[in-house]
Amino acid sequence: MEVPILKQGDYLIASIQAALTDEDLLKLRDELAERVGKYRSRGVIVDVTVLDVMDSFASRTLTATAHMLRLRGAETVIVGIQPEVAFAMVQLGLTLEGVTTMLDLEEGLAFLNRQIKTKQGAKRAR
Amino acid sequence: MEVPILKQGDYLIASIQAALTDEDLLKLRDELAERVGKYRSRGVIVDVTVLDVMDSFASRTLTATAHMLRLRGAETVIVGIQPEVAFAMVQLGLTLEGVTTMLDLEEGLAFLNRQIKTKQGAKRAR
Amino acid sequence: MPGEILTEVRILIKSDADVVTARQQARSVATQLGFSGSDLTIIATAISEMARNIVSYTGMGEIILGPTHHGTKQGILMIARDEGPGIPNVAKAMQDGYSTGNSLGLGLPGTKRLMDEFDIVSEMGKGTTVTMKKWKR
Amino acid sequence: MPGEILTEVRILIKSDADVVTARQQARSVATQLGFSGSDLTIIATAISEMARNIVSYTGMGEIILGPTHHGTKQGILMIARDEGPGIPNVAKAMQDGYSTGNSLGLGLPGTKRLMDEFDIVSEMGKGTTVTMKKWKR
Ligand SMILES: Nc1ncnc2c1ncn2[C@@H]1O[C@H](COP(=O)(O)OP(=O)(O)O)[C@@H](O)[C@H]1O
Ligand SMILES: Nc1ncnc2c1ncn2[C@@H]1O[C@H](COP(=O)(O)OP(=O)(O)O)[C@@H](O)[C@H]1O
Repeated sequence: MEVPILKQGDYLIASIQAALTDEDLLKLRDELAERVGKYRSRGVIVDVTVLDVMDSFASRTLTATAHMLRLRGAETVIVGIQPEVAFAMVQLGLTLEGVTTMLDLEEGLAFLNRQIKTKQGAKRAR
Repeated sequence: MEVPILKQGDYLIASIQAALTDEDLLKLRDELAERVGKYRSRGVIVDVTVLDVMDSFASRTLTATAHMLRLRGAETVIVGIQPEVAFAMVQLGLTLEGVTTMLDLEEGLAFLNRQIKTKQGAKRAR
Repeated sequence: MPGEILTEVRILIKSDADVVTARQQARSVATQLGFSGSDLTIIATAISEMARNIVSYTGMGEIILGPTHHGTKQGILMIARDEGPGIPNVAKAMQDGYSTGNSLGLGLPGTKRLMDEFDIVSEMGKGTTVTMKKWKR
Repeated sequence: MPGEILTEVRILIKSDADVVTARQQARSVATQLGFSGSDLTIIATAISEMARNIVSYTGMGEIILGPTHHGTKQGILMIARDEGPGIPNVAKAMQDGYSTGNSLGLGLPGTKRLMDEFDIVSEMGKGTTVTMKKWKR
């Protein structure tokens, strides 16, 4: 199950469409790392709304993805974690430490817009 | 004993009014997870001022609640832990690991305002 | 324990609402016995932990609260008693972080830290009795 | 376990696609048994963790899902079984953060927290069996 990655201006949006195998998740990570370089993207949103399970492998891979993309110059936001999924994750001990999480795509985009404006402001001020 | 949850702009404020049973606490957790989605809240304050006991179950449940809500995109602050309650908690070995605690509602609101401004501004390492 | 407890309060513990009742009663009895401030919180917290263990790990049990003394020291005696399955390894159960449930495993060791005296007797298939004392300052 | 399992579903686990199948089956069996809401997510998550351990640490194994009961309590029985190398130190493996791979080491202890009952038996060179139960509320 490949994850479609849309380019929208400075951002990439990966909308997970169905349950993913571990291999699909690793492919997504690599694909995002490549495209962030290719499109010089400033922000990435991974929409996990449809995922009904976020287990330790998925959490670890998404956390690693966010860290990797930051090193490549893009901010990552995970959006759409459902309440029951959040509940199970917390019980398992998974907290996505160091990763930005937002309610949904809209909030994620708003976050990136604010984020990037501030970064540009800071640069101009220099 | 149901806990009233007030919506105040981008925030939800849960003001515990009386001693809670374990079930009440679990209900509060689930209710907050749901409303954060419904109202697109950015911050949640749980006011425990009236609690004269914060035992291991309450600590564990509030910690889990804060982690869950973060995964849903909202920052949580526990406010109003009384000095004697804090003392007993420390003796018991309860530390609310990874949860923000503030003196009172006012401080909690000020914290959320700063927090959300910072999120809008330059990214700080969490 | 006859002779030691002059007046006592017994609270039947079988649901999580009883845990709330027990901690409120503990606070009230302790106040009557002359405790105040943070000691009341400590006593109520200890009772909350022990009452919850009864609900979590046994069907039913009771909390007994009353006065106690030792020489000139005055205090409160608290007993949490059940006829549940018992604890296979009490030494292990008394360690921080040990839990057979999904919880923090701080109830028994933490409560011991809150009390001046803490004694636990458990027999497999017979039940568990925790006897605690807190002295007035 | 005969008599306990009335109808059961067995899923062969040998690749990471089977992990996805197992968690979907777990959700489906649990739904048929009357579970709903966050319990379905919890059951699917537990199975995902146990199925992944089979793929990661052994060649192959199986997941068995079926009904169970205890007195009036009704629930789901989940067994994850393999004939892999076994776990040298089960107590260590049950600790948060312990992993011989490069992963989080939360699979076993975290899954125990998700379940009402969790039992693991492992014998070196013979394999590992994890037996879990979740009761309906
Ligand atoms: N009254 C009791 N009857 C039987 N077992 C008990 C009782 N109280 C405690 N236990 C056992 O001792 C363990 C440790 O208890 P405790 O320190 O209170 O931590 P927790 O309740 O968080 O597990 C429990 O997990 C349980 O197995
Ligand atoms: N079915 C199994 N067979 C053999 N070893 C296992 C099995 N399941 C778990 N283990 C061992 O136990 C350790 C802890 O497992 P777990 O808590 O699931 O964390 P993780 O899988 O992240 O390492 C693993 O690193 C592995 O060494």
